[in-house]
Amino acid sequence: MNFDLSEDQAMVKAAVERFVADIYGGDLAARRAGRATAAGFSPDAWARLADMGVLGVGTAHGGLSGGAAEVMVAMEALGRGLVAEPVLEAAIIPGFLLSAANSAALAGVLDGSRVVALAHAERAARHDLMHVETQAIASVGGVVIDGAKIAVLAGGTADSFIVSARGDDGIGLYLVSADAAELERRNYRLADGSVAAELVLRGVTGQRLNANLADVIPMARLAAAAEMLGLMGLLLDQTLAYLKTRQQFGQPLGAFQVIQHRMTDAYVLVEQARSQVLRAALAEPADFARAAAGAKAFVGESALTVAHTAVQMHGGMGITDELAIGHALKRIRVLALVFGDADSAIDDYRDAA
Amino acid sequence: MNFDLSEDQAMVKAAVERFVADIYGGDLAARRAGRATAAGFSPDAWARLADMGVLGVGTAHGGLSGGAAEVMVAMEALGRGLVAEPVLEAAIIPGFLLSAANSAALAGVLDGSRVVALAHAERAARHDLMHVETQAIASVGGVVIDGAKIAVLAGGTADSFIVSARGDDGIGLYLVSADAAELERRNYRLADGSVAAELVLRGVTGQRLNANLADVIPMARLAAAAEMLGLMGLLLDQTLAYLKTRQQFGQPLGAFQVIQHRMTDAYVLVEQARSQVLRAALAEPADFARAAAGAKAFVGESALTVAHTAVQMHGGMGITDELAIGHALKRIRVLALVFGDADSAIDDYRDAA
Amino acid sequence: MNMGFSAADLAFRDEVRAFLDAELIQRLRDGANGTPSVFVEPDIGLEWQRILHARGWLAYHWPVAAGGTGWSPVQRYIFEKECALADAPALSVLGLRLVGPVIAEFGTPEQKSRFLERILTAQDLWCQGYSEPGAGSDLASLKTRAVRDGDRYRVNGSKIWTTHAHYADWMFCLARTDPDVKPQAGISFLLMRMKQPGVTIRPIIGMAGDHEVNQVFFDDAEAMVVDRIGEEGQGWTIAKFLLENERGGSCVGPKLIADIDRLGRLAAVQPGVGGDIGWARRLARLKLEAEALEITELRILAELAQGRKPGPQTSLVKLVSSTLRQHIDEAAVDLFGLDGLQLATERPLYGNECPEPVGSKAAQMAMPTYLNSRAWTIFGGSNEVQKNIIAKTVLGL
Amino acid sequence: MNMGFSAADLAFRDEVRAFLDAELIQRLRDGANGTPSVFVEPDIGLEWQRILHARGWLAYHWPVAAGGTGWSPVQRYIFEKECALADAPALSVLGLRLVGPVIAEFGTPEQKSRFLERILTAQDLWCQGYSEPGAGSDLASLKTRAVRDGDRYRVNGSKIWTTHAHYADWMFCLARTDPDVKPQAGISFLLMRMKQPGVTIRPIIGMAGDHEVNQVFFDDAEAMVVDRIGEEGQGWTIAKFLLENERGGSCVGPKLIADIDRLGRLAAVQPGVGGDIGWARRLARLKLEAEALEITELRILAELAQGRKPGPQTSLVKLVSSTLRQHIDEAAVDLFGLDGLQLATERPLYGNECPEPVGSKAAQMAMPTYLNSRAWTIFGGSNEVQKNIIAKTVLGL
Repeated sequence: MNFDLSEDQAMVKAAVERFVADIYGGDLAARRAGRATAAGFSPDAWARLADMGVLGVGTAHGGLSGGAAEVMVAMEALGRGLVAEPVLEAAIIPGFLLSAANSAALAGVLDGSRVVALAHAERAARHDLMHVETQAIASVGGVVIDGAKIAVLAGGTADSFIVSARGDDGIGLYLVSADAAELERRNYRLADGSVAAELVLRGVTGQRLNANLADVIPMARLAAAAEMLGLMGLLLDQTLAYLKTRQQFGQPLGAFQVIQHRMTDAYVLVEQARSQVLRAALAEPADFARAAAGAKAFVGESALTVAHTAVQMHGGMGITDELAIGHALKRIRVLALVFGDADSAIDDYRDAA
Repeated sequence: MNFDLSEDQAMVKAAVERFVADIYGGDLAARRAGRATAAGFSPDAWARLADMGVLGVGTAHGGLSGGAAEVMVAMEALGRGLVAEPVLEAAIIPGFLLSAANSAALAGVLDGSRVVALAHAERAARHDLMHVETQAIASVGGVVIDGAKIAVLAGGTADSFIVSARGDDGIGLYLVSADAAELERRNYRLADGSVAAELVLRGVTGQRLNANLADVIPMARLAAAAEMLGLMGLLLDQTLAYLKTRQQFGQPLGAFQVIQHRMTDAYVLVEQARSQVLRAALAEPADFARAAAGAKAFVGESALTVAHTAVQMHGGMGITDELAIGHALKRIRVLALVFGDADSAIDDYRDAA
Repeated sequence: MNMGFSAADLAFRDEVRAFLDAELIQRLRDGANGTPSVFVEPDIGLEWQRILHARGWLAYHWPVAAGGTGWSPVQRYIFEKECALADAPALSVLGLRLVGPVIAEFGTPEQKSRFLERILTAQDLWCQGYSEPGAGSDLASLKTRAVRDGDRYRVNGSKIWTTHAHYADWMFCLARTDPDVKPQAGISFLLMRMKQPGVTIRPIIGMAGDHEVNQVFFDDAEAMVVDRIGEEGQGWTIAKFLLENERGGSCVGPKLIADIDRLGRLAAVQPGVGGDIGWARRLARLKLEAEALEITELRILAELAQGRKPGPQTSLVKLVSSTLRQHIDEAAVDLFGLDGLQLATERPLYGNECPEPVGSKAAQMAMPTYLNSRAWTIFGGSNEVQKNIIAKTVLGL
Repeated sequence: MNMGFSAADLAFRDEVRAFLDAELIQRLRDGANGTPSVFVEPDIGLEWQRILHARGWLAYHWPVAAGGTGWSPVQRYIFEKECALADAPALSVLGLRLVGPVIAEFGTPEQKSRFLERILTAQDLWCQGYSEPGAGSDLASLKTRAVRDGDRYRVNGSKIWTTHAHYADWMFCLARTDPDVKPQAGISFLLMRMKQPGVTIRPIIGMAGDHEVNQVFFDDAEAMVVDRIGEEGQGWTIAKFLLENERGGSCVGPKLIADIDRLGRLAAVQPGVGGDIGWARRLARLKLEAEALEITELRILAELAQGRKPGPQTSLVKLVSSTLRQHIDEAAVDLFGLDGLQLATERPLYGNECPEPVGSKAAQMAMPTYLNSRAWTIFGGSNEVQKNIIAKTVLGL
């Protein structure tokens, strides 16, 4: 019964906070600059995260390594810093899978030299994570992949994809090179300004990875929940600070009882969200998938409520591009929906129960 | 485009308001006395309603007669008066069905000499109004009814029941005498203090009524919604009056912004509920069933919210048996659930759309 | 009681429908549907405005003498309903609904002849100078200062949330002409040219990337005395008239219902949504709220139609419709699954050069519309301010 | 980080479980489950209290010197959790949790020996005289007056919401002994006998028909000076200690989770509910909230266990649990369809003479439990007051 950070966890937290302080330093300039690039994030910042070992968090390898608790600590701090770099998308997820598969591709992910993105979602699946129509077909040269993928996070400049495809033995994961001739990529922007891709695969050669999709989903959900928790903290603190200074009708906005109660509701959501994230991060292995599904659903809905509150409390300024508030809302929108929306995560949580 | 009361509608309203003023006169004494009886309401008050023609509202016959709009006007005024007499249960519903069927039993309903109750709900149906397992079996003497019914409103002292049962031609309605030997009745109290009955029918002789269950449901839903609208008005006005007088921390409770906003929310719900009830009451015949289902669902959920607000705003006194507030909440609980809960009424509304 | 229209009103409705079928070309409908923000771009809005002006139906909020249509409240409602259902571009309220009626009411004959016609012909575009940085909903604390200097005022200060200031030729503006009297009394209603050295415009980009509002800075900007509406210090009275005028009848329910029905149709062809009863019930609850609002508006309209002052229900239309608008736009984002997350940065989202959608055009519009929609509960009196007003004026708390 | 218990704590848990299996007889569990109100009747509560006293586990909130168990915060938590999961009757807090620790802290040796043992043996039942008509949550405006008269005080005034006053032998009561100093300073903490001519009790019946609380009238009622706790005017300090003491660790999450799981099991056998995904998701959302609250409580517990002052999270446990409790009890009413509408007027609802249920015993309990449950967000500091406190003390607004 102890919720204090271990030494390793404190190191992870300190590393990310140092990164945020050095690169992001309290304004939106670095985020804007990163988003303005074709990749949607800064290669230099990415390299810095690699040097610090942050890209290895949660893998069996890499500088800070560790498990679910370390992932939680890192992702919360990254969320709080409103970091543009896709640590969840291009480090935690591929790192977990490539590490599980003992793939040689892992090294490039850990040292930041390669961007590997998970290409799993399909339009017909909506939020059903087990609905995969893309096919893995045995052929002379090995296996070829046929199908289409949407919303490939960090897919804009990925040099490889981990593609989920259905073969004789069910859903498998295949490593695919982004410059394969039979692969068609189309990039587009998501609400958070990141660059996602749609893929069409027409007989692309794929290298089977010895890892399971079902194993990475709980870790991805925990990481998303932890990043949202960090964003909630950012929203709560910035809104409280604004309400204490901003005057209206001769008193600070924070003196109005309606605003006080609405902020209390937000505070309660943040604390309860923290408890749900802790529950998942510290769960027994047997309970991890269920707890992570529940935490993702709970935090996703709570974070959206807190973000809407923060926008409303900021009035006109809240709906502009000029404050962190709107950027946090848009990132939460993305995180809350990927790896299953609230209802589908709730259903996984119920089924596992 | 005119929402003013017609002369007839004004008469209906005036009649019920006179009844409320004379019998109920602003305190809970008459309601308590009525509930204390075995029937759950006062025979004298019932006779008075009959004399005034209120029991005929909505039928083709009877003193005030009229249609959906008149039913709305009467039921809202009865709700506002927190009247214990089961006008919806023992007048509007049987009146509508017996009048449609040109049954001789109608006279007794209109003059208040007979209590006829609809026995339709079954435990296995939950809120599916078309789920009827009770059977109508052709036999030498005519038709006999086999099955069990629950939550028979005003069933405590009914001398006849209109029983829904499934026969060769689908669901039919049958008039059954309450003192039939093959009929077993068990009375119990509902949340609102009224007396309902569970019935077991073992080959009870039933007289087929030439009326359809599906026809009465929309009228019953409109009547329930209108009574809830009246109850919402009662809750809003009494709570506002309380908040203006009750002092705390040196000012009236109504001076607190949080309370002001919560009451504003309640006021908005009451106005929107009124609009939904009007929409149903004034709907074209082809749209009536859909509109009534929607109004029942919308008003049911709104009324419950307003009732919970009223209880909370009254503090300790709100949860006692001493104020009208709690009695209104309990009546709303019953009305919101009978003839389909919100979800099932919503489903009827969608299917009809 | 009845909620139907008279035969004459139905005939008028058919006349409006026939006009819309004939004159509201597809490109304008696409422009309206391809606009995530509350205000449509001039290239769409002004073309539609010219078509309406040619038909004589543009200034339907103005007195007949000033070029108005003389429509009854019911006719105004029918016209707005039919336009909304036909996906007509929203008309810019700034000239037509706000300053136009003010000039018609308080302007000198000379001012009327100089300004009114040019509003109708869209030769002049207008913007509104009310809100100021730090003042929020609190008009009395107005800081923009106008100092008399011969035949003109020298204006210094700043206005914010100025919609389409970057398109506007003129601003109608509240400025403090007398700092020594009590706050409300020292304010005047000035008209000033936007294209002058003393006026600079800073764009304020919205969350979705749209440029809709601005901050406007006055640095010894000039407003001519002959362009002042009413007397010096009468600004407060005129501002109040303008707010009252905004509160005639309203017609928002029908459009909300149409948008909900549209989501229902889109849901039917969206993979994985068909069998989702939770989604269907969510949409049905939104529709019940919108249908209630439509009747609430008709109850107000019936009062106006009978020449009576509408009841307190008027106060809740803005509150209910703003919140409902947001719930509808949130549902739209959820409807399209992961496709609902796309947010194209290019603008506009209509026309030939607009970015290619991911999934469908409707999916592409969902996120920017939702993000812009957060403004509904903030501008024009936030929900919090609306509730304060209802509690005091309607509930007497 | 870890959220597990130590081996020693797990051993203690097993000891508690073994005790409960052996000593918590079915009739007591039925009595607890058959009690719609927050407080159980003495015929159930006191029997359980005697069993615990015999085991020496009753006064676990008291100092060891006064007969306490000397348990660690974690042990207290484990004990309360296991009792809740085993459907043990709730212990009356009035003597054990409220006045007992006060007497142990502030009482004279003579007062300790006279009162404490009789609380443990249930020879004395207690009630609390804090709230007054019209005073609501506002203690400073206390009106009950106690005037010194030789060796006693003559008390006049009235207390309200007095739980189980109709069973109590003694009341601990705040009364104004000095009207001339500032409000807080003039209040004293008096113990007075309930069975005396000057005390009359008016039952206040709850919405569900339960007699749980009362109004108590003092008409020259007597409180002996030797029965005053602390000095004259020290009442405010003592009342504050009592509130602090209430705020130790809490253990509400596990019971809420258990109740939600129970609803899930009942739903599985309820006709027409099985396939309702809306219902299943509603229940799952309640469970996530309850699980979060459980961890929030463990975070507080971990602070206490390490001898640190718990963080601000303590302030939200009451707020979250009260609201969640109500949502669970609302779900229970909905679960049973029309059977959930029954409200038997006879009491108690446990034992042999209780009214026959319609449908099932669980269905019979749903409505009275729901109606009583409305009290959660009102008593012990309403949600509104709780939020005021959090906004000021935690958020600094």
